Amino acid sequence: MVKVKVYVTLKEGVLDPQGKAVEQALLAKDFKGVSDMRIGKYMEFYMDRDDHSDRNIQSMCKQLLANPVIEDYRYETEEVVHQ
Amino acid sequence: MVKVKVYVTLKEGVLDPQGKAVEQALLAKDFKGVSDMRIGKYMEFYMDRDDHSDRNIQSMCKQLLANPVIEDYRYETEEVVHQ
Amino acid sequence: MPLLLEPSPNEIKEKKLYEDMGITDEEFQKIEDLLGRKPNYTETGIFSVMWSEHCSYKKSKPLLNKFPTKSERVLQGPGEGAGIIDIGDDLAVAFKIESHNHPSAIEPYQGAATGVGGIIRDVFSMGARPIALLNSLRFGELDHPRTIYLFEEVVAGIAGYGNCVGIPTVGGEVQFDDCYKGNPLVNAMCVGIIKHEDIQVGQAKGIGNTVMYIGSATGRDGIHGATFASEELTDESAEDRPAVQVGDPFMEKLLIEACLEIVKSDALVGIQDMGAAGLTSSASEMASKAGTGIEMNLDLIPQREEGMTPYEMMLSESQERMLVVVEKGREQDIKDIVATYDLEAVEVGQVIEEKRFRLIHKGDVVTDVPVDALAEDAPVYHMPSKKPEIVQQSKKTLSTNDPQTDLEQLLQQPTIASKEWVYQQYDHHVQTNTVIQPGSDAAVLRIRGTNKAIAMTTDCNSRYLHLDPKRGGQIAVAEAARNLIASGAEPVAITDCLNFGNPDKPDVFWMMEQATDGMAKACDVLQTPVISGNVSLYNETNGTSVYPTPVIGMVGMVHDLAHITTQYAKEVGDAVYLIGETTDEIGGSEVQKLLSGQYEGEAPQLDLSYEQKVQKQLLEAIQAGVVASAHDVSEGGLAVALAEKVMTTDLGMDVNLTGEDWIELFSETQSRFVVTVKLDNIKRFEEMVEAKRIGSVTHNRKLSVYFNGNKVIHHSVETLTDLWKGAIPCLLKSKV
Amino acid sequence: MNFAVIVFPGSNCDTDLFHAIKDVLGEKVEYVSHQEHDLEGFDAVLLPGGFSYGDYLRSGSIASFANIMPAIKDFAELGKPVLGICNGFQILLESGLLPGAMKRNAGLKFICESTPLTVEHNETMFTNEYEMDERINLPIAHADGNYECDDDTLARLEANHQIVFKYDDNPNGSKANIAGIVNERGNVLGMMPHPERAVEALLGNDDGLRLFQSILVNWREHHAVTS
Ligand SMILES: Nc1ncnc2c1ncn2[C@@H]1O[C@H](COP(=O)(O)OP(=O)(O)O)[C@@H](O)[C@H]1O
Ligand SMILES: [Mg+2]
Repeated sequence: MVKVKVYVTLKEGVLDPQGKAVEQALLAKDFKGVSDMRIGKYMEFYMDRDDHSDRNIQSMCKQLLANPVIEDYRYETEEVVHQ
Repeated sequence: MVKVKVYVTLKEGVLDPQGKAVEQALLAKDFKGVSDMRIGKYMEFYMDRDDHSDRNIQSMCKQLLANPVIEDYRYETEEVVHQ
Repeated sequence: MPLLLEPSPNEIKEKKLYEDMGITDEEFQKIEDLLGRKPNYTETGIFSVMWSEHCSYKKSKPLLNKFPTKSERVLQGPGEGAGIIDIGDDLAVAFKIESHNHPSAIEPYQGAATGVGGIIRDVFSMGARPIALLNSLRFGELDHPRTIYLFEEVVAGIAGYGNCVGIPTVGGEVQFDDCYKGNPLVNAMCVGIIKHEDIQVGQAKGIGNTVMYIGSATGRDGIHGATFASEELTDESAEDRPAVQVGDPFMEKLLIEACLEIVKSDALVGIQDMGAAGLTSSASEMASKAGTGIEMNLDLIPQREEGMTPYEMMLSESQERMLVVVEKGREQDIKDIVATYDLEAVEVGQVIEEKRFRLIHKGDVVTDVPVDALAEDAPVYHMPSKKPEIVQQSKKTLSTNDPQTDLEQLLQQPTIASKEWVYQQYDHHVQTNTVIQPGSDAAVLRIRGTNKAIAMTTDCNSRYLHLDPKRGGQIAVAEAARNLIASGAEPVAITDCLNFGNPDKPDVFWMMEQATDGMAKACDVLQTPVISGNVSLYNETNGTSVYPTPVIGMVGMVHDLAHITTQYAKEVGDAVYLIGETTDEIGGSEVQKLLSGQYEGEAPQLDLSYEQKVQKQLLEAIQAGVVASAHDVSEGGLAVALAEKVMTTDLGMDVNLTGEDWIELFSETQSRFVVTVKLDNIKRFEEMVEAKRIGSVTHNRKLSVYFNGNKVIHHSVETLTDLWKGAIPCLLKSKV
Repeated sequence: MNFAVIVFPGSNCDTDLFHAIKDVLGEKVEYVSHQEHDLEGFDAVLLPGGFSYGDYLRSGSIASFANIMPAIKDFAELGKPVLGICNGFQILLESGLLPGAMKRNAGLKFICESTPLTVEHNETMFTNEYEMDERINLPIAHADGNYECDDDTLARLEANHQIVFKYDDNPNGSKANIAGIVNERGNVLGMMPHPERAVEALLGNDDGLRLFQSILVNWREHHAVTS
């Protein structure tokens, strides 16, 4: 088994209303010095050893996991012995 | 500056409707062998060196960034020279 | 210092860099003449957006001038953020429709969402509280994954934005045709309510008054064209620079509340949203309308990103921003009001006497142009038009001997099928005014504090325009009116969104001429002036234009809540009537598409004076309380209209017809309605309305249609409902 | 009786609740800003639906931070009625006034429709005007209404009769069909369906009116007001 971790973030310059609102909430709650909050997605899943390849994961990311028009993605893989 | 990265995931045992839907969509698109997809959040932000402490970040996570009833969190910090 | 990297005025002229911004040689010459010098880079950008079709209507203006725009009720016609009609009781209704087609084709969720956001700002910038949203959508056939993706995301984007800001989405329409495959249409309409005394106009009056900026900070969103400039910016790869605007409905909600409070303050002089061409158009138009000038210091503009150039700031289409003009010395009043909504109002400039649009950036004057040059002096073109040579298609005579199956299939055509999948995702109850929710002919909202309501609908059957743009234009208006009439409302005014292809092509322009001719005529006869609208051109993929699609958004008055009527059959035993004669009109019909896969032949006839007569008769009968339910006959003909009257109810219907079954059932002859009438009211109904009694409402949950005693259609209502409701979800699930 | 409708940035059913109380129930009602700190003089507190802070991060999460929240907690501790509807329910969950959490609807989409419910418990201060096991219809309009809690919590909710409303055909995947719950003491109710949207026959449904009448009846019993 391979464990895949995908990180999806908004492209630089794309407005992140969510990040902005959370940052302001933190500042209002006296968590000082927080800035540039950006909120993205984090996905974890498993793949069978035979089915996984970088090409495969990249095309999953481009087609479904991230929206290439506004988002960037990166991923990591890790061999695991899964139950 | 300290860059903080927070990962929020649904607790084990809590059903993840979004993860399930994305997994099914992947399988339907003929991405074989995908399983146990879980979707969480990934947050990045900066903190002033003086304001940041583990206690501080943990309490941000507990109070706002994650909902302890259904979510777990972990975080990493990294010193950066920010613009 | 990116400024240094900008091309000089000489380079712009010599290398014809203006062409990349969509400015022609003649237009550039005209700009030089107006300025008496060559424009710099920022100025060229400003002219390019102000003189774009989107802002200047340079190619469509001559056509728009044909529309009637006045009536006793019209308080504000075209030209402002939204048109306004009087509804009595010192109240008025503001509304407008707008397209977001191209952004939605690229990024459907955000494109649709920001389209909704923009039209809402148009309405509340008039001082009106937005009370309803509608939309009109066109996609390719649901047999392609990209189309399915576009459809799902557009609907999600409309829902995501409208639901969050708390404005109910109460109606709309969706149609599917291959011509929209690469270029979907996403038109959004907003309706607001306002007291007469609160009506605002976007004017920058009063020399010395302060210009203030409220809302989201300006980023590099939506800056398009001008690729060469980006090439020279070396720090990052330019292609990665996002052009897509992302909406922030939460900010919009705060802006709505803050602005509706500001308009009650006498410190406010003028207010306008930053729509297309953002800061540029809002500021220059406010000055132009007031006969003043504006000077702004760009260093004061709230900025989301570092190192923005004047060009970028002035062309940014960041969302959720408003510009207001405030009486000198009263700035704090405005700041205090917006602060209660966690917003900031920032002073960015002032109204000046010289009629100039002047921008300062880091101490330099980066723009100094006559205000009128941007707005009033924009070019107007009379485009050549030519009737396309339509290869006269021989009208194949279609027929079938299985109307039973045809009806089943028609109900599953996505264009006819239930749109519940769509409107279930829209909050259509919030604000608790929705008396008739999506599903019937028009949405109806009560007006608090009165015994009245307003009804609204969006309509356009572009297949008829494809066959005959003029008649199709008339039908679009007439059909919208029918939907209001059937709901018990008197049609009052329209807003329109002209979605066409490339106007530089004479045949496209000819269609625009014809369609607007038809619309103007119908508006005249049906007494529904055009009070606002929008033009969206260049809707083409690979040189093929979408069908001409002038979407009509119509609003009507329900004078008494008791007049509100729905399409659904009401009680067992009620008599069923058909208003209007059916003739053989299969051209452009759904059944034609079903059986032959295309649209051909002649569009249905429309006699506007007959239309007006039947509409008047029916409305009077509804107002007299003798009509139990009413539904217009549209796509799919009488058979579909009958099914729609009983589906989702516990009732059935027995109908007896004569003539050729296939034509009677599926022809799309115009000016028809199906109504049901309580037996007690039959006599009065027949005195008031010319109609033929065709059957009665039954309890058996069956739709049965007989021709000369032969049962031609016999369906369980439940089966029909399941087919009709299941069609769209089923197509989406298949995902191809 | 005097009702408070709390207004958070992004609340959008605040005016609907206000209208339901003032014009239909005919009682006194005031808006109270999230920035306030006390609820002196009010007999019931209502947290409206909508999208406080855009529902960013998680529905209701940022609002549960608001200045007014400690006052709402104190108010609840006095045993006075607190009602959270839709986003109001989410805020009550996020702030710990009610147990559990909300997830995205099982179908992932926003759902707006009228949905059948069963009144599971009619001896609360919010439901005394309904029959036990009565079936009613109320509108729902939400994307995050999929109620989640662990099995112990569910067992406790059931044992203490804290589940007040259940969906008849669970539209969002909620655990145990839960549509609305009260706290142990029974004076804090959170529910996803919108009773305030169902108080007038003109709009097609008035099944929600009795919920507000219940609050009033209960209050009158305790205050022996003769009207
Ligand atoms: N995109 C949409 N958004 C909201 N409601 C819609 C949408 N499309 C269709 N509807 C609703 O579904 C019903 C049927 O639509 P339609 O078939 O276009 O009606 P008609 O033929 O009477 O104009 C109407 O109540 C309409 O408002
Ligand atoms: Mg209709």
